[in-house]
Amino acid sequence: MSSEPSRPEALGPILLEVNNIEVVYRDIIQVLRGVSLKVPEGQITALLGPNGAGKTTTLRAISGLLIPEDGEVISGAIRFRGEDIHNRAPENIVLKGIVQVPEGRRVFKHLSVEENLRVGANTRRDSGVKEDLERIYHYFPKLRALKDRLAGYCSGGEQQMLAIGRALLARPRLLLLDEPSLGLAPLLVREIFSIVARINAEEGVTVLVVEQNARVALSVAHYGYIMESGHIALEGTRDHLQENPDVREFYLGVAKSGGRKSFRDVKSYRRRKRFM
Amino acid sequence: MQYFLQLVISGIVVGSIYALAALGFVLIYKASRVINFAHGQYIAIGAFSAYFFATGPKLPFVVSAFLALVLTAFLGFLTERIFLKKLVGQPIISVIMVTIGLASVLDGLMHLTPFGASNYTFPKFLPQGGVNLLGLQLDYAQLLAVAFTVLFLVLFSLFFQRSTLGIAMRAVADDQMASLSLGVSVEKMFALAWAAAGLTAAASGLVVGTIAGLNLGALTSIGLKVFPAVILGGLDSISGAVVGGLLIGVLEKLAEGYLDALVPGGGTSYVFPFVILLVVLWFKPHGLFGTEEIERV
Amino acid sequence: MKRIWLLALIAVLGMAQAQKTVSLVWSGAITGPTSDVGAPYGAALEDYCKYANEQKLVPGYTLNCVIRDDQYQNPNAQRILEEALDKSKPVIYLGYSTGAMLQLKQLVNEIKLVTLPASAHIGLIDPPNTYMFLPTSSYSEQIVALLEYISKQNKGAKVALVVNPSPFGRAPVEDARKAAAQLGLNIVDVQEVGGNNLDNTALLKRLEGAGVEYIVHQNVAGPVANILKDAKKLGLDKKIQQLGAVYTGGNDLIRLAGEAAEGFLWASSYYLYDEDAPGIKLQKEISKKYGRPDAIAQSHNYTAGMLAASIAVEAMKRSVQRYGRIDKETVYNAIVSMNGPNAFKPGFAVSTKAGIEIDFTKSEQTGGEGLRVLQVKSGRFVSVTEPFISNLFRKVHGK
Amino acid sequence: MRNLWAQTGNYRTNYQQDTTIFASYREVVSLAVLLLGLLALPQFLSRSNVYVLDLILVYGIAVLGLNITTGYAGLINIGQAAFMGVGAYTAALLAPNLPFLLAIPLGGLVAAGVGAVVGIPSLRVKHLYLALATLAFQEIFVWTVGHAPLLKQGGAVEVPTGSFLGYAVGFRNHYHFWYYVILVFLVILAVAWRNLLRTRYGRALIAVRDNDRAADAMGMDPGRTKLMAFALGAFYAGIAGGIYAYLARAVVIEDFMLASSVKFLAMAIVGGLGTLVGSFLGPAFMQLLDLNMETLSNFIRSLGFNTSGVDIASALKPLTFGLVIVLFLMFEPRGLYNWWRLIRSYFRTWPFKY
Repeated sequence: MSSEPSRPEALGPILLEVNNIEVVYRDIIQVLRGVSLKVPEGQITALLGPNGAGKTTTLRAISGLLIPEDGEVISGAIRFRGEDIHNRAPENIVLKGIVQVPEGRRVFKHLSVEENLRVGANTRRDSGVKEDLERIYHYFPKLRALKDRLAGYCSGGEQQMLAIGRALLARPRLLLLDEPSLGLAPLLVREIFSIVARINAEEGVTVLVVEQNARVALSVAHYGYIMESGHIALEGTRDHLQENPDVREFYLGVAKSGGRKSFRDVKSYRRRKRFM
Repeated sequence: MQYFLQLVISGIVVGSIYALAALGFVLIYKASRVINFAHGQYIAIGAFSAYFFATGPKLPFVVSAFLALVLTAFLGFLTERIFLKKLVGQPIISVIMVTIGLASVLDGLMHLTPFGASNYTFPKFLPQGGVNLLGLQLDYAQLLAVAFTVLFLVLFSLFFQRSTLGIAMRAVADDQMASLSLGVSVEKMFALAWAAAGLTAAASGLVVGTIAGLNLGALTSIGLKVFPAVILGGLDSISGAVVGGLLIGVLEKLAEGYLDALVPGGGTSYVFPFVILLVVLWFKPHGLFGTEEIERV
Repeated sequence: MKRIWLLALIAVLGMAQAQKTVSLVWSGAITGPTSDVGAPYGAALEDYCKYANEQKLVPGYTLNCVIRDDQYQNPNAQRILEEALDKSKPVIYLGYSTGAMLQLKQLVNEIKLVTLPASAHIGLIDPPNTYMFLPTSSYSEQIVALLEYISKQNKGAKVALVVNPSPFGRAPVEDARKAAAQLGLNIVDVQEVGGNNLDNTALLKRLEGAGVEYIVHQNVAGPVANILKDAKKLGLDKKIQQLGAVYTGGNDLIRLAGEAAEGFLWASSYYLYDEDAPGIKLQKEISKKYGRPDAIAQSHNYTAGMLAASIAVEAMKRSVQRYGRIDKETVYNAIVSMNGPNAFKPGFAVSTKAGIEIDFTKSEQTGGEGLRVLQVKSGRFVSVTEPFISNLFRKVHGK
Repeated sequence: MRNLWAQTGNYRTNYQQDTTIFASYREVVSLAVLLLGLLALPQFLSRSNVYVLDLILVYGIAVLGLNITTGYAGLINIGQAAFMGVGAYTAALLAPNLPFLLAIPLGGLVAAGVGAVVGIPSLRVKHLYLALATLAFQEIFVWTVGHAPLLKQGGAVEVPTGSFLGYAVGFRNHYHFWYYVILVFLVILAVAWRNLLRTRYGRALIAVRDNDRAADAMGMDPGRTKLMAFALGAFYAGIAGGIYAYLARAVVIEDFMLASSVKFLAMAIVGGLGTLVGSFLGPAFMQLLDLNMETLSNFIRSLGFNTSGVDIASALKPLTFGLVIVLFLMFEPRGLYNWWRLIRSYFRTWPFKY
C-alpha cells in the first residue's frame, strides 16, 4: 500500500466500535471471522463489498437483529458509546439509539404511510413526535402527499424514503442503512443518498451505510470499509478509497488500463488482498 | 317478510356472539399466525369465572363480569408466555397441535372445578322483557350481545387505528423483522394479542351465559363455530371477523328457517356454516376481507 | 407397571376376604359429553353398591362393583366390559350410552350377559335380543305416552317433534309418527336441535306459522331450556305447550330455564325428590351417608342410577335365594322371573295401577312401564296424571 | 465393501442402494424377529388386552395414513376419523354380501375417493386453511351420517362376524382372529408406506411440503401431489375403519367424530411425525396413557376423595391427554420416534458412544 490511511478517529469521537467479532448462524454456519470497524460520530461511514461478504450480518449484529435469525456473536465485542451491546435484544438497542433500515425496505405494506412512520416512534415516550413527523415530511415532501396511502402501494423509491423516515422517527443517534439502493433507478438512488447526506449534516445523525453500489456510497461517505468473505479487507477515508487502484477497478468500475480484465488478474488481486 | 326479518334479527344476535369470539381469534392469528383451537375453552373460562365471582363471594354481576374479563385476558397472556413463546419458529402443525393440547388441558382443569359436569345460569342481572323493534321482540340479553360486539369492535378499531401500541401490533402482523428493527417488542405484542383474545373470549362467554346458560360442552363448542366465521371474513381481518361472524349467524338462521323444512330431520344450521366454509375455501380462499400472502420461491 | 401392582394389590385384598365376591360392571360418561347425566348416574351406582355391601343385601356375597368412566367413548366402553369379562367375571352389566350399547348388543347376547343400560333406546331391546333389559320405559314409549296424553286433551292437535341430533334423539321418531297416525294427531314437523342452540326464534316462528300447538322434545335439558326461554320471549309460551321425555326434565331444566320452565310437561317414570316414596327416602339416606352434594343427590339421574343398581342387586339376591349361587344364568333367570307376584318394588319408579313397579319377562324386556306426566308449577315439578302405561306403544312399535 | 451386518450410518452411495427398502440385512432380520414376536404376542395376553392391542394397531394404520397427508405432505388433516368412518360404513354395508377380505379394501378405496374430493381445496389453499377444510369435512360427515336412514342415522349398523373359511369366530377368539387379520393388512400397508418414499411420487410429496412453489417450478404438479396425498391418507384411514367395523361388531357414529380425529393427530405427533415406527409408538403410548389414567382415576376414586362437585379423577384423562401433546411439542417435537432412534443407535454402536 502506498500511503497509510488516516484513522477514523481523526474524523471525530468514535460512536460505535465493532471489535473483532465472529458470528455463527444456527450454531454451525460461521459468517463473520473477526470483523472490526469504527464509526466516528456525526459522520457517514460506508461498508462496501460484494454479495455475501457479510455486510448485512455485520449490520444485524450491531442492531440485534441476528437473534431472530438464530445467529449469535460468539466472540469479540460491539461497543456503542463505550457500552457493550452485542447479543442484546433489538428493542434494547433501539432504545440506546441505534436504528436499522432493513434491506429491501420492509415497509409495513398494509399500514398507511403515516402509520408506518408512527411505528417508528413506538419506543418514544416524549411529546415531540408530531414535530418530528413534520421534519420527516420536510425532508421527504413526497411522503406528505402520500401519507394516507397504504405503504404497499407506494413505489420502491417512496418505500425507501418511508423506511428511512420511519427509522428517523425513533430519533436514532446512529442510523444503519442496509442497501438503500437495492432495486432503485440510479436517479432515485442519488436523490436518496443526497437526502441522507442532508440529514446527516443538518440533524447530526451518524450513519453507517451498507452498499454494493460503492460509487454512490462513497459520494456521500466520509469514511469507508471494504469487506470480503467475512472480514474487512480495506478501510480508509473517502479520498483514500477513491484513489485506491483496486477499489477503482473492482468497486468503482474504472479500469486501470482500459481494456478487459483477465480472470487471472482478479485471482491475483484476491491473493494479494489476503496479506493486507 | 316478518318471518325473514325475524330470522335476520336472531341471526344477528347469534352472529354477534360468533363475531365477538372471532375477533379474539383473528387477533391471535393476525399477530402471530397461530390458529387457536382452545378459544372455546377461554369462552368457557370467562363465563364460569363470572359465575364464580357472582355466586361465590357474591359480588355484583357487573363487577364479576369485569373480573372475569380481566382474569381471562391474563390467562391468555400467560398461555402465550408459557406455551406459545417456546414454539416460535416451529412448524405450523406443532403450533396448531399445542392449542389443541391446551384445549384438552383446560378442559381437564375445568373438571377440577364443580363446573365440569353440570348446568348453571347466571344470577339475574338484566331486567325482564325487552324491546319491540319493528314488531320483532328482542330481549335485553340479546341486545347485550349486540351491544357487546359493537363495543368491542369500536374499542378494537380505535385501538388499532389510533394508538401507537395498536399500530405497532398491526406492524408486527405485517412484518416481524421490520418491527424488530424499530424496537417493537414482538414478544410483547404476541402476548398482548393473546390477552386481547382472552378478553373477547370472556366477553362472548358472558353473552352466551346470559342467553343460554352455562354448560361446559356448549360453551366450548362455540370455539368450533368460529372457524366458518373467520374463513368467510378472512383469517387476518378484524372487520372480516365481525362481518363473517354476523354473516354466519344470519346464514345459519336463514338455513334453519328455509332449509330445515326441506331436509328430513332438519338441523341444517349445524352443517350449513361448515358447507359455507368449504365453499369459501373453494372459490375465495382468503375470505371477504383477508389479505392474500405474497409468496416467493 | 403401576397397573400390575395395583391389580396385585386388589387381588391380595380380594383373597383376604373370606366372603365370596360377585361382580357387576358399569361404565358411563362420568366425564365427557353427557356427563351431566353420567356423573350422578355413576355416583348412584357406586353409592348403592357400598350400601348393599354394608347392609349385606346379597347374603353371603360381597359385591365388587366395577364403576368406570368411559368418557362417552365406545372403544372405552367395549374395552372396560371386555376387561371385566376377563378379570372380575361380572354376572350383570350396567351400561350407559346409546351408541356403545347398540354396539355391544351383539356381544352381550352372544355371551349371555344380562345388561341394564342407562340409555332407553328402543333398538336395544328390539329383536334379536335376549339379554338387554331397560330399567324403565324406552324413549319411544315415553314419547308415545306423551302423544296419547296430548290426544286426550286435544284431539287432532298439531304436534312438532324436536329431537337431539343423535341416535338417542332420533330413536322415537318412527314410532311417534305411527302413534300419531293412530291417534289422529298431526305431526307437522320433526326437527333436530342439539346443544348450543343460542337462538331458536326461527324454529319457533316456523312452528307457530304451521299452527303447532304442542312441541314434544326428545333431548337433554340444555337445548329444551333454551327453546322454552325463547318461546317465552316470543310470547309463545301460552300458545304452544311443550312436553318432553325423561332426559329433558328434572332439576336441571328448572335451573336452566327458570321461569320459562313454568308449565312444561315431562314424562318420567321416577318419583320426585320431594315425594314421599320408599325409594326416594333411601336415596336421601344413601346420598347423605356418602356425602353427595345436592346437585347430585337431588338429580333424577341419581334416582335412575339407584333404580338400575337396585334391580341388579335384587337379581343377585334372588339368584342366591333361589339357586344358591350367582352366575350369569341365574341372574338372567332371576331377572326374567321378576314379574307377577315376584315383581320388584324398590320405590324409585312409579307404580302402575296394578301395583307393579318393575317387572320383566323373557319377551317383555322393559322394567318400569308406568310413567306420569309432571308439570312445572311455581318452580317445581308436580304430577298432573296418575301413573299410566302407554296403550298404544306396543301396538305401533315394530309393526 | 460395506459390511451389511453392521453399519454406522447411511451408506447408500448410489441410486440403486437408495431405492432398496431396507438398509441392511440386519434390518431385515430385526424386522423378521419383530414380526415373529408380533405373531406370538396374543398368545401371552388376555382377551381384553388383545383388544387393546387390536385398537393400537388399527389406530396405527389410521395414523400411518395421517403420516402421509400430514407427515409427508405437510397437509394438516383434522378429519382423519371421518375418512375412517367412510371406510367403516362402507365395509359395514358390504359385509352381509361380501367377505371381509373384499369389504375392507373396498372401504379403503371409497375413503380414498372421498379423500381426493375433500382435498380439492388444497389446489388453491395451503396449511392452515386446508386444516379448516378437513375440519369442515369432519363436521359435514357426521351430519350426513345422522341424516342417512341407510346408515341408521348414526345408530348401530351391525357387522356380522361369523366365520372365515369354516373357522368360526366368536366371543372367545374374536379379538385374536382380528389381530391376525390386522397384522396382514398392517404388513402390506407398512411396506407400501415405506416404499412410497422411494418413488418419484413420495419424493414429490416431501418437496411439496417443504416448498410447493419450488416443487412446482421443478416440474412437479403440487396440486395433484397434494390430492394424491389426501387420497392415500384417506385410503389408510378407510382400511382402518373397515377393520374397526368388524372389530367393534357394529358401526356407530360416535367413533368417527372430531375427538377421534384430534386423537389421531395427537398420536402422530407423540409418535413422531412422518415416521413408520412412530405411527405405532404414538397410538400405543396414548392408549396406554389412557389405560393408566383410568387405573389412576379408579385408585383416586377408591380413596374416597370427594369435595362437593369436584372430581379429580374425571379431570385426569383430558388433562394428561392435553399435557402429553403440549409437553412433547415443547420438549421432544420429534416424538417417541426420536427416543426409539436413540435407543437403537445406542445398541447398534455399542460399546461406542457415536
